Amino acid sequence: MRAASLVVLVAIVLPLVLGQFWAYQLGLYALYAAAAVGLGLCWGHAGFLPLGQALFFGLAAYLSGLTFIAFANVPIVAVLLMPLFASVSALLAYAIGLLVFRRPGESGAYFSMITLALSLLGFQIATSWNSVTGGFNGLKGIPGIPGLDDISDVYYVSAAALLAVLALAGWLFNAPIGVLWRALAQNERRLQLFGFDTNKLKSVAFGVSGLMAGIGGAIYAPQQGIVTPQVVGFGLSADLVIWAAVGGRGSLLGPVVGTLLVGSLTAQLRDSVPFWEVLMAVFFIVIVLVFPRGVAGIAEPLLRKIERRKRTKPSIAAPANPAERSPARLALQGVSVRVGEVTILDQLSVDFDQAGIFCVIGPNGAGKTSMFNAVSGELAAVSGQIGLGGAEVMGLAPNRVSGLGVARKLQIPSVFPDLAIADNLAIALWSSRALRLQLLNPRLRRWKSPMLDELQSRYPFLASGARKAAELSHGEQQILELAMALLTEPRVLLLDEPCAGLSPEETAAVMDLVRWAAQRLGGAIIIIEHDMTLVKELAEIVYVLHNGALLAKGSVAAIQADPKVRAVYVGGEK
Amino acid sequence: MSAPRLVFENATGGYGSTTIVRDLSGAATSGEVLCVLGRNGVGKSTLMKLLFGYLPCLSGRVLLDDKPIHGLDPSARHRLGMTYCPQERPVFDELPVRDNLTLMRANRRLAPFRRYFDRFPILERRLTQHAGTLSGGEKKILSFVRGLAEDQPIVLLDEPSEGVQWENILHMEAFIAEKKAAGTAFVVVEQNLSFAERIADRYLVMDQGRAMLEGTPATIDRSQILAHLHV
Amino acid sequence: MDPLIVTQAINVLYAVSTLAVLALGLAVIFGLLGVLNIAHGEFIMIGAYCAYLIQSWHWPYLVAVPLTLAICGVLGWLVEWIMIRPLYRRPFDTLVATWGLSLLLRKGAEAMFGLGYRSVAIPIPGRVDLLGTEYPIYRLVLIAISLAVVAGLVIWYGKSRTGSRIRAMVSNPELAQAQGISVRRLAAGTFIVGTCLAGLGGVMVAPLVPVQPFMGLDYVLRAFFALIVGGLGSVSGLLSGAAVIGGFDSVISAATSATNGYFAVLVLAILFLWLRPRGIVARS
Amino acid sequence: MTIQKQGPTRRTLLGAAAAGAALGTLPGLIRPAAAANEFKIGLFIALSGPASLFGPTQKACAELATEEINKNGGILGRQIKLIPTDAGGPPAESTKSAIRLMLDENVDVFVGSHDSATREALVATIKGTVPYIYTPVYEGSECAFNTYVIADTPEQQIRPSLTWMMKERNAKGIYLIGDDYVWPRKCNEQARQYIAENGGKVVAEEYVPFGAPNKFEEIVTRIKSAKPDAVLITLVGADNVNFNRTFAGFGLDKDIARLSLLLEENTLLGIGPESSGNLFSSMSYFANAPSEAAKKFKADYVAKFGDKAPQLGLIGADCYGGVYCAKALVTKAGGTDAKKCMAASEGITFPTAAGTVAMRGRHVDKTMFLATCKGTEFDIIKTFTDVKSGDECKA
Repeated sequence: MRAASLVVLVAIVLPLVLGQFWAYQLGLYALYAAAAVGLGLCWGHAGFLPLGQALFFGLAAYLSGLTFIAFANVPIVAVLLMPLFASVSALLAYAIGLLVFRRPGESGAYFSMITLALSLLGFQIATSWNSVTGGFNGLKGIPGIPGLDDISDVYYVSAAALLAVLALAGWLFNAPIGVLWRALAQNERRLQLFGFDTNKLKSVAFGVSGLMAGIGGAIYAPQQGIVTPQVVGFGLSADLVIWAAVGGRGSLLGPVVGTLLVGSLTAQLRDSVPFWEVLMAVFFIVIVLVFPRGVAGIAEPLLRKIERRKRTKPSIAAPANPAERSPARLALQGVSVRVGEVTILDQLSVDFDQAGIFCVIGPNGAGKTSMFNAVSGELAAVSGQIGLGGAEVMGLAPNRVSGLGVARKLQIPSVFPDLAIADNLAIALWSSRALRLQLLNPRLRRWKSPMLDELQSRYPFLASGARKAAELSHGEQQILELAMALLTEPRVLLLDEPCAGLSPEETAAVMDLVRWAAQRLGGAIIIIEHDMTLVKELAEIVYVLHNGALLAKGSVAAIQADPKVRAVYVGGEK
Repeated sequence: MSAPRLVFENATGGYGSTTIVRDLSGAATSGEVLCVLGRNGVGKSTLMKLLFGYLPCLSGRVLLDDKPIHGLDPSARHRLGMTYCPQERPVFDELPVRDNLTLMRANRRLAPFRRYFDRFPILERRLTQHAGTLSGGEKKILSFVRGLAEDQPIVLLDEPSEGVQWENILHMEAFIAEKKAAGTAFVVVEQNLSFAERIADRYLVMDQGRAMLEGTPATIDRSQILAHLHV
Repeated sequence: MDPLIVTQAINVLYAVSTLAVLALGLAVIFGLLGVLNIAHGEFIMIGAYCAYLIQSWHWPYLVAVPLTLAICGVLGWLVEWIMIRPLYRRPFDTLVATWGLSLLLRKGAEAMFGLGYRSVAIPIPGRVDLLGTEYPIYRLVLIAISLAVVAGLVIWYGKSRTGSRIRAMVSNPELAQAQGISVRRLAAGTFIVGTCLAGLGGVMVAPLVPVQPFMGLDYVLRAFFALIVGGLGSVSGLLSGAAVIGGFDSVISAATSATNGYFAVLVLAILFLWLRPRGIVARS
Repeated sequence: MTIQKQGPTRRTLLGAAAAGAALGTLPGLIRPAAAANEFKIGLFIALSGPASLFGPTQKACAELATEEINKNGGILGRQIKLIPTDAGGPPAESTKSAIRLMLDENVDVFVGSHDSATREALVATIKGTVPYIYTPVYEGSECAFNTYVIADTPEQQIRPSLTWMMKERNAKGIYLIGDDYVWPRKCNEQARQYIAENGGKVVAEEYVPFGAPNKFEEIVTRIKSAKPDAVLITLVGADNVNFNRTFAGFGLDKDIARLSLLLEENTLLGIGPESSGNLFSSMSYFANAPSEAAKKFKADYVAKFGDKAPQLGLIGADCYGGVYCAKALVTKAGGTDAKKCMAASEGITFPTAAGTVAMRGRHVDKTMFLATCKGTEFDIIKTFTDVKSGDECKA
């Protein structure tokens, strides 16, 4: 709060201190900065880099310009329509996001190249379509916003717009959706396994960035009085990237700082220093090499001090799990999975027909983890059925499967390292309980559930909210991920070597957490485990997989007696 | 020169924050095979990766001929006379069998491999095929031949027999014996006890990343080992 | 046969082959190292200026080749060492860094030669009769050389020891290290090969275009699209990408207008990136 | 939005006060108030971007004019101070600079040599509060308040030269090729009219995307099969060089004449001697124009900047005329008051690099040259005197 009011104060005083020209210059950069903030949102938070952000800035600028010209004698109409122009940009961005992100094999670089190509396309259209855009010379004679007869007035409009954008961004970053954006940048798979549609999340992020660029563009037109193709083109797009990178894409104010810094540096050097571009280039390279988190990254420690002053607000009880959560039986019927020529699962039929703890063992390449992947929807099976309770799970996307009540713990501890422990846990709570729109409500970050209380009382470190998950020891991370899986209160829980690399003490802790979970959930807990001592202690029934099929099933004793199993494990003269 | 020795003392390490093997000690001496045994997932391969420098030793040391080599990267250790045949992805799938063998040889002649082809004719038949098309066992053989043909004093084999037919396992045994006689030091990770028994001069039996048993075939008998291999 | 059709057909071939050779360096670096070298076009520019220098010294044109290789080689080595190596696996940051590099190289050229257009005389002037039409000899030679260079690289990559070692590094880095291949040195070598190929392309096109600091920008985009449309990492992919981008552009420009040709390139690139992100020839 | 020049608002006063207070803390940001007696000319030229190829010449020529004028007592007794400003970036950057020059420098006149997009943006920003003189070749019909154009118009560039070529060279079929933006389209619009007047016909009219990486094999092939007598080229910069090299490469230069409308010394250097056969250019100035004034101008230019001086050419030379135009205008108006200047502009005469010209309708009638290329040199083969601009802006 204090920081926010400081920013507002600075925004108000700046033009008075620096004079009219700076008021004008800052007024212009404020509009660019609005777009840069959106870029920072995509790049620094959601983890993908749009290279054609000018497209959305320029689109809104042209729409706004055309409207202001059309309603020259009733400009108020155009003014009232301005939000519309921004939202057109937002919708376009959102639509592009939906189309691109849901493509398989979509990877950061491709998305970036598509946006780049789109903005080049936009530039050519703006240049060639003389009748509408005024072509290369631009759309001229755009009347200004009525009532703003002074540079400072215009500045305050732009500044207000920027502050609004910042407020929006700050709020989103603080809301669950912001947490989810950062989470998917760190570990998209994990987030899908918690039942979130990550492609939607990305598209929303892109849409919001489009909105922010659009706000800048909509004001740009009446402020400049002319819109030329450059505002759609690659030049501005590249500048936005540079500004965000230099200022610090990850932080809220970073892109703004970058825009103002680089922008005014350029303005200062451009007329006086002959080879100013060289200075700028070196500046960028150094920033990227030495300060990957940008100028804001350098100021980080200081900023954190301000944040620290926050006192923690009381937590709120999360609603009970809406989904049907009665324990359900998981059954695989003749499931086959192939990758290329290799058959990974071969007509695998397994039935976990009761509540309790089951262990799955088998030599390397037996298909244990592949079985989990098939269940959680990450591996497409070529044949067979996977039933959960009544429902057919096979062919569903991971997030849908999770929605049906299948939780999973991965082998190498898979948490969100750069998120606070509290946020890691909160994500688990949201996964089954939060409605779409609730993700905009920051209060959800203070959710707790009875199970969370119990877990925190068992493992106090889970209560040390502000710490980052990365700061936890390996064992603690294993427990954290397990706790996250439990918080979704799943009907079926899949654990892949939960004790891998743990000290005996940590192992003991995990094991008794598993036992406790079995009591608490009353569903099936299926564990892949190599360590036979654990298997002996935990398992009611052991399943032995070999070459992608079920080799044996039974009590620990029965399995140990089974010659087939012995042969597989000792190897022999076959 | 003194007989080449690869020694590891209290080697401890793993992936990132995950510690897999703890306080393992042992040695591979010229003309001997150190056989590392244990169920899968107990950290045998991790030990090999520590020895060859893919993973850092969090504590403990690795010495080659009494010189500490931890901190050197794998290619450097290779230059110092170590050969490594990994358990997973043992060959270059995208390269023909021939290139897999001759990749690092100045002259790309196959002469050095003839004697191996005599026992593994399958390789000679597939020379022009991409290694990716080989079966798991054939890949292992290819990797094994490539490794031994490097004629280095220290050889690390990670489950060479995995998926290999028994008669070919016996051929491997023969080549290992031959090299041993010539003074090569081996560290062999195995799951197939029968094969291990045929080649081992020393055992290191692991469970949960720790050493359970150490000693020679004379001092350790099958049942003790089985106790740790069996489920 | 209608000479117009014949000429336009050769034009298509010319467009495709030159695009392929100009994108080659980019393909090598992007495909093998996963690095987007925005400054690719500037290395082409350097090659072109080398050609200009050699001609202004009245030396045989071919001397430009070793000169270019030397300069682009050293530059490539420095760049990889200073700003690429620290940024492996940070593709977006490499983007920004190499963008800065392209700016630097442009300004460097401006400082040395100024912004004025330099013209390089065509080393093999004149035209030949071909299938009932006249076609400039040098462009025909260029087609031949381009195809030769591409083919040469394919063969070198497929047959030579370094070639197979690079393939080994790409296919299984861990095993490559296990056999004593220093992945780091090989990566640096690969990057240098990429920059040298770019320079070579510059020497080839120099006689046909105005040589000036900004010329690189004209090539880098088409090259990017060509290699992404084609699919990374495989030369056959690059060729098909060049065929699609260069071919469509040329055909549509010939049939309708250059503007449509350019629009076609952009739209195609978008469609391919979207619908077939792994390219025509997807890497296995 | 208007720039408050007179009668500052309370806020600007407050700002000024605050600015004064801040001077100590922000030295770099706020320029010291200028000496009152200087006559400040904001000179918009390309210092960055591809067009900055002309920057050095533009600056040098303007400086030459300034030096001469200052030697003879300046403008209304005030010494001229040139403030070169970059107009090579996006228009918004230039308008920003314009604001700065008006607020912090209180410039008296703007002289601009840059593309039309930037001109439109500057016109929209200056809003006639300061006289604005636009100098380079353009598409015509700029009549904004308090804006004065000394540039070559399509009428001046095309009518005489094209008519001559069609008559003397008996060129009937004309092929029009240009970059796809306003200037070329305007030029071709007019060219079609003159072609019709002279009983010729337009074989084809086509454009290439402006600012895109263009190549010309396909177009040249099309031209080859269309067999025109002449090609009218409105391509600019690198596109112009590219096209002409390809054109000659395909051997069309022998039988087909080319008239290029933006072909000055630098572009010709790029096209190179082996591609410049049968190529013509029509402009109001060439470095080796035969007129006495032009010779004297060149001599003074070399005397001042030496033989290493940046290559002379129309784009740069027009800045020389631009500064003299400012002198003539302001002297006659007795100041920079907008209305007075508008009234004074009609009929003023002033020297340019090529000779003295007169302003009518805030454009100038001038002598035009038709040159053919000999290697990388222009050879003026025809001089058309007192060519009307064809643009009449009412006062």
